[in-house]
Amino acid sequence: MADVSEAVQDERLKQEGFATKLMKRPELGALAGVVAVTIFFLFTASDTMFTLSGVMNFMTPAAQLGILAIGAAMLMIGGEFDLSIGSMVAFSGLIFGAFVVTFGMPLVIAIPATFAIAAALGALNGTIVLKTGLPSFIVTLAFLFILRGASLVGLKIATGGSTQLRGVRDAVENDFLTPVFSGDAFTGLFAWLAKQEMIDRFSSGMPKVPGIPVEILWFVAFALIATYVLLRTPQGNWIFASGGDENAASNSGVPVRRVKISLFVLTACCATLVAIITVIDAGSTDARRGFMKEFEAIIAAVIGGCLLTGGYGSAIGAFFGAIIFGMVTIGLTYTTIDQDWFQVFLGAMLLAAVLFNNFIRKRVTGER
Amino acid sequence: MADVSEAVQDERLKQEGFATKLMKRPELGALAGVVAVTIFFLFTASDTMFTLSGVMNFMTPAAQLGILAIGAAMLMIGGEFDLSIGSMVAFSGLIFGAFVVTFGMPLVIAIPATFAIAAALGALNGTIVLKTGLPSFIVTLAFLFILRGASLVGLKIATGGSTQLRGVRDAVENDFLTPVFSGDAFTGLFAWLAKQEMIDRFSSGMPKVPGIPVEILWFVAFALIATYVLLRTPQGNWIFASGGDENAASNSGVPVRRVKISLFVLTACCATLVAIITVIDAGSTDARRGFMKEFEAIIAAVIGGCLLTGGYGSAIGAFFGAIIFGMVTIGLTYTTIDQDWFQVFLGAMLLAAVLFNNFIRKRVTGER
Amino acid sequence: MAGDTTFHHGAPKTDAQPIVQMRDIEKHFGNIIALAGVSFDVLAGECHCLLGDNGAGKSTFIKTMSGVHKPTKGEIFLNGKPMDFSSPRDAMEAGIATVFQDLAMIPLMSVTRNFFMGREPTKGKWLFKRMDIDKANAATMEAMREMGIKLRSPDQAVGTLSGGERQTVAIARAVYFGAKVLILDEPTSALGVRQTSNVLATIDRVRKQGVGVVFITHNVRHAMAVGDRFTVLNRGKTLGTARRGDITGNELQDLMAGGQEMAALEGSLGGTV
Amino acid sequence: MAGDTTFHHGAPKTDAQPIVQMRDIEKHFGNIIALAGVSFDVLAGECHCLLGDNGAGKSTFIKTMSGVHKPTKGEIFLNGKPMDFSSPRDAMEAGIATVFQDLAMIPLMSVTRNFFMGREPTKGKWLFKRMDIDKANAATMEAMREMGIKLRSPDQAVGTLSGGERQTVAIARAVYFGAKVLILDEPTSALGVRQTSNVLATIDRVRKQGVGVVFITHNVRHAMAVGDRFTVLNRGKTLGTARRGDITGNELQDLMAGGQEMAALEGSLGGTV
Amino acid sequence: QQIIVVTHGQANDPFWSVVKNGVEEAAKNTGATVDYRAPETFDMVQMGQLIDAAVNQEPDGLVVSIPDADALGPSIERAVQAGIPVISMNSGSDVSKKLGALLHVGQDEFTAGKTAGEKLKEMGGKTALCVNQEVGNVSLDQRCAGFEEGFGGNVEVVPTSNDPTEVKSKVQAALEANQDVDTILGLGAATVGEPAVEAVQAVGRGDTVKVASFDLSAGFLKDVADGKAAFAIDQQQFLQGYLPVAFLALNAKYGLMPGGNVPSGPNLVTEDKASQVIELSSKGIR
Ligand SMILES: Nc1ncnc2c1ncn2[C@@H]1O[C@H](COP(=O)(O)OP(=O)(O)OP(=O)(O)O)[C@@H](O)[C@H]1O
Ligand SMILES: Nc1ncnc2c1ncn2[C@@H]1O[C@H](COP(=O)(O)OP(=O)(O)OP(=O)(O)O)[C@@H](O)[C@H]1O
Ligand SMILES: [Mg+2]
Ligand SMILES: [Mg+2]
Repeated sequence: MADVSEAVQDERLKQEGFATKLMKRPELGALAGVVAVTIFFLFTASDTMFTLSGVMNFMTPAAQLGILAIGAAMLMIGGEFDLSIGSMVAFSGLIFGAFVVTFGMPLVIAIPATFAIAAALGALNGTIVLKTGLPSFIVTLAFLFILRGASLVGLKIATGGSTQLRGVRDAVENDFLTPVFSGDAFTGLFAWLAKQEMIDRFSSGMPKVPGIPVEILWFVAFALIATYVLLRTPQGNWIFASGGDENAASNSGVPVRRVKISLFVLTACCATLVAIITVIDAGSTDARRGFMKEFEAIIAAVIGGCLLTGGYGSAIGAFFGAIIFGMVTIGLTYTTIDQDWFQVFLGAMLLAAVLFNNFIRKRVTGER
Repeated sequence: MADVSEAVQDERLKQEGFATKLMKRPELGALAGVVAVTIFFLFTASDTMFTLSGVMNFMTPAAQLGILAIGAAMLMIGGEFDLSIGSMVAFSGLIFGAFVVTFGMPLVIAIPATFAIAAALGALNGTIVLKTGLPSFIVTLAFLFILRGASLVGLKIATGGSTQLRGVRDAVENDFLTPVFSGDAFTGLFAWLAKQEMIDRFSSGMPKVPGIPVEILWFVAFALIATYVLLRTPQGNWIFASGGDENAASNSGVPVRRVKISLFVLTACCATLVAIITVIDAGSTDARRGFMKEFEAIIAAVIGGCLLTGGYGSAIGAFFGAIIFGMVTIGLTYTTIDQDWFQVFLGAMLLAAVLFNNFIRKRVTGER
Repeated sequence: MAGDTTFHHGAPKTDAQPIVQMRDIEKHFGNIIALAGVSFDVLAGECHCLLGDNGAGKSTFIKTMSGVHKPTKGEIFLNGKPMDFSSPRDAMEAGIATVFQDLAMIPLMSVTRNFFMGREPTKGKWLFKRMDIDKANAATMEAMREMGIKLRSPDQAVGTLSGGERQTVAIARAVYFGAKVLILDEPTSALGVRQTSNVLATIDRVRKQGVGVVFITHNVRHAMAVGDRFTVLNRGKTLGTARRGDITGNELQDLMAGGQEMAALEGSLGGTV
Repeated sequence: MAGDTTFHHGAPKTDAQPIVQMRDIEKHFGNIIALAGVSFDVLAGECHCLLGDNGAGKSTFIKTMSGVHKPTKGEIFLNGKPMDFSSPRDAMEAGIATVFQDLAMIPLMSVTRNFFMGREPTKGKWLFKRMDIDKANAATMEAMREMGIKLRSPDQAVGTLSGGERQTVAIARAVYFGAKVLILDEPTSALGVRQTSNVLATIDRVRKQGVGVVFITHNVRHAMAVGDRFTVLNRGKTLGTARRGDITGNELQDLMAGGQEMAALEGSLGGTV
Repeated sequence: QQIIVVTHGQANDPFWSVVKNGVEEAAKNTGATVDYRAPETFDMVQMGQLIDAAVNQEPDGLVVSIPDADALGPSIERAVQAGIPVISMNSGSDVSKKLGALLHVGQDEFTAGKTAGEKLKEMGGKTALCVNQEVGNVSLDQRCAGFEEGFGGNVEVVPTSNDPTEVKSKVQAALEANQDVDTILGLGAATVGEPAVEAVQAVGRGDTVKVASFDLSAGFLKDVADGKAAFAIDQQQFLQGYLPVAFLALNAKYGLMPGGNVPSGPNLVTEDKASQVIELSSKGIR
């Protein structure tokens, strides 16, 4: 430790403010984007957007996307892509729905079984990538199509012809695990707060926001765990190393194959978690679930500062990236902008958020 | 030259067959995939797939995709992405349609004007990427949304509320430039061949194939020119260098910025060419045109051997990649496979084609 | 070939069993033959120098030894037992530490993270087992200072280090973790005067601790300073092995130049290499 | 600081006007100060050696000279006129050729394509202006052979070359295109005996042709062999400039080690560096 | 006999999967070999190519939907010229005859939208949202346009994706942002209708906001039956798949063909009828 403090006194170092130090972390750069977007909406959107219920409203899709985005970010840091995430959401949803509805399994069996199947598929993805040396882009792209198609076929088999499998909510209603994966947490607290008139409530006296949707808790918890793993564990170091330079990492003794396969398994499991949450929440699953989510997850990760080339990025960045993306897509509905212009604004705001983040970071760190 | 032949006699070189030398070229690796896919369809598809009309039928979409894919491949070799290609197809289509239908311009003005606007947008993309140092993925993603949204808005303005602009065919019917961008070439030859019963014809006596669709000619010509530029000109060398290592290239005196901006302009122009061809051919344009084409173009380029990290790939590879993709998507409809299974087969065949290509290359070049 | 007669083929059959023995290693890359049958061994406590012209195959050879390449032909014995490393990690676990010529560093990662990459120190138990960052930082700074480099901060990205600083990190890392065999591929090429003498001193020190060192260099003086045996490669083949004392610096220099006559130099430059 | 007294500050005010003159160059990276005011010049026909410990700032300094970095402070004069390079291409066009320490090569590209990168020879006119591949291949093989490397084929990817082969390509390239100033950042670090003497001979040759050479090295003998003046950097500052003959190799060596005492070495190693 | 069906709706689209089920049932009943094909997205250029591919196989009958007469016209005319009997379905009733199709089975999207609009206006709506899950898909855009015309009041189009969570959040946002909204029309029951009902419940405006949706899904029908939603607009798209195939099969066998177009909808499913159709809907028949 003596060395460190000594080094700080090195005459070849300029003094560096606390803000500078903070902003240098890729984790926190993306925060600037969130702030920028928030300020924009504070001026342009209806006031209801930043009420408690408004915040929950945009945080719910952000959380679902964010769980995928953090998985995608970790995989990207590890130097690979998974384009099959979105299809995996549909496929896991089908598997889970079939387990619960068609076979009537209790959640305590259905959930681990679904995760196991997803993990096996993730491992298959990873194994093909590593064994053949093909780019993961192309391998997982194949799985994008295969899993999407399999979901359709499976749904038709499970339902006898429809593309929507229903009845999940009824099937799991009384399961003790249901509250972990769906609905709202802290409902008691919120009801109490509403009684004290500390939060908005309906005329019936019910709180407008019954609680915190569980996906938000999952999202936050996962972001914290992922950050901890990336920054504080040997495994995190291996992920950065594998993505930074596969050869160098392998030559230094990092078990690159194991790391990468684990990451593919992780993204598959993230997709499954989202699938389970959304399927229970919606009570049904259909063949289009998760459509284009792989894309959005990668977008959120890149907004959050991940490099497409691997080896650089952060889970917290993806966390904020997902929030930016969620805020912009939902937030524009709160404004009076003609919705024909929706995509124009979506694009412009994403660009503006990232530019702002970049500008702040450059100013603060004095990069040329 | 003496050196080269001397080097070949070096005792540290094994003799190498002609096939090996050929297969080492990334250009030709993708050919193996085409062969594999052809063999598959020879066994499974209706015989009509490989008749003249069948071939023209799958080559037409392949050609349209291929023009985009070659542009995307060159940009990828140069180390950047353009996710706005697909939206650019819609946007250019709108601009072109509006010029022709709403303003009644002749093609000789409308086409250059459309290209000019597209080129300006491409240059804008490139300038933002280079000025800000943001990843091109995120910048062009913003343009994906912006241009898609602008097409919608523009269409509504141009048509007074509809998202479909019609009447292009009537407007350009008598323009002398129309045959360059639409319809079939060599129609006279084909009619004559049909008369001689050398090619299939309908019972009415018309040749089943009236000619070679012009997009196929554009596609082939563009592939040849792109290959020539990449392999035989200084500019091609600069593209590889810029994508291989931007710093090293710039330090060696390659005008990296100019190269990259030109490539962005090129992809925008490719999108515009496809837009003009399809708009004249279809006689209409709508807000969904080119949807997901950026993605398919990148897929075709990657199937053709381009690296996502830049600096490696070929135009001919993208050429074959587009043919593989076109053959598989259209070819599956010639089989008796149920449409529900379409995506499963699409994914599996893409994977199989790439795996086969990879396997052959490894066998031939003896990589470990 | 002036060297052929003066170069005494070293007699390796001595008392000690070699730690690593390589027999008739060949390595082809596609149609390129990089190694055409090379035999080599390292004893405990010796520094065996591997010398040769550029492109002779030295790096390729030590890469087969450290598990990066699988040899196309040939056998590797570790303590007399045949070995078949499937990854550098295997070799590392078997006690072979390597400083590669390209250093095997991740430019985007910090010095500390590179230093401990693959072998991170941990603290805590079970779920709370985590990297001991403070310890790692301190150990890195200390190891670097021992080599004569005073880092500004252990958080600096390796990509922003100077060439010599980077090379020092790689050497310090290999030495830090200890091993039975230490392979150094041109470790001093980018190093300053002070750092170079530190590295040579380090080689001498670990050799005395019983570690077998394989030392690749183009600098005859460095080789003569620490080498016990000298093997010269030329165009993928070995020209033979000599023991210290059996060969002079000048003879060695001629052999290293590929057994060819030295390029004639203007008077002022003679003998400076 | 043993060196301070014995190190004669070179008197640069001579007859010739310097080709490149740099005044009080500073360069900061974020909060890291890499150069804290360095002045330097190169005359036509001289070899000016830039020496110093690892991390002293040598590479950073020559990068400001060759247009890679913009200096944070300070001025650059080319033939007496102030210059402000905005890219390496500008510097190149002004006649400054550089061999960077990291070589500036694209691993995936062939040797020839790397060799001519940015300055491809063409044949044909107008639309048919194309790369003259045969000529480029022949020129590459020839230039490499002159440096003592016999390539197998000009099509081999640079990424598969050995370290020394790669470095030779970079040097041959810089020399091939000619320039008024040639900057070499540790050009001989990975080179074999024969290649090194070729490079030193090349420096000598181009110097005699009136080119100003900036030569960075850690090897005192190489510096003494070809250098006319010697400037030593230490921790981002210059320790001064000496002319050939005003300073001995040993004095220089001490200065290069950062003006500190040499690390004490075991007897057998003394004086080998 | 071989009959080929080319539509603009993907096999995994809830609406079109019902069409496809109709096609399959007709195939089973008539014994014809039937292929169902569609582009992977709403892509008129590719759809034209698929029709060309079908014509190349010279089937005994061709069924097409015509969302863009300009783009598909030449391909359909080529089929007619090649002597293939063509029946159009779903969209394109206005151009069907002109292009040479024998007849049209289906319902015009614009008219259906208009019908829905009129009905909702009748129910007292003044300010409406038209929730479009695929902006730019002309047939969906036409539903909104027809709705606007029939409804007469203030209509805002809300563009969304296929993701139920996002749809729910967006509808909720739109409801919060504009307290005047009293009517919501979804363009797909499963993707938009169900989440829209949830959003209305979540903001506690179930009693003031009327929700209607195109097409059927079991979930949405249940909402209709429970009174949470007003009605669903049913095109009976099963017929759009079944009838043309049956007609063409009979045509090939006996040369029979009805004399005019067959309107398959619109058919409003309201509270009283909803519970009967739930079962069929969850089997992919309605
Ligand atoms: N992956 C590869 N593919 C093809 N050729 C290769 C590959 N790796 C090395 N070679 C060739 O094998 C030969 C030996 O290379 P190697 O790196 O072992 O040389 P070296 O003795 O370490 O040289 P140096 O002293 O310059 O580092 C070289 O000629 C090189 O071009
Ligand atoms: N981009 C950068 N960002 C931060 N620090 C840098 C950067 N580039 C160089 N440095 C620091 O500046 C100092 C000088 O580096 P430089 O590469 O110029 O040293 P050098 O004299 O060439 O050393 P060597 O002999 O080892 O090559 C080093 O301490 C290095 O860590
Ligand atoms: Mg080497
Ligand atoms: Mg340096």
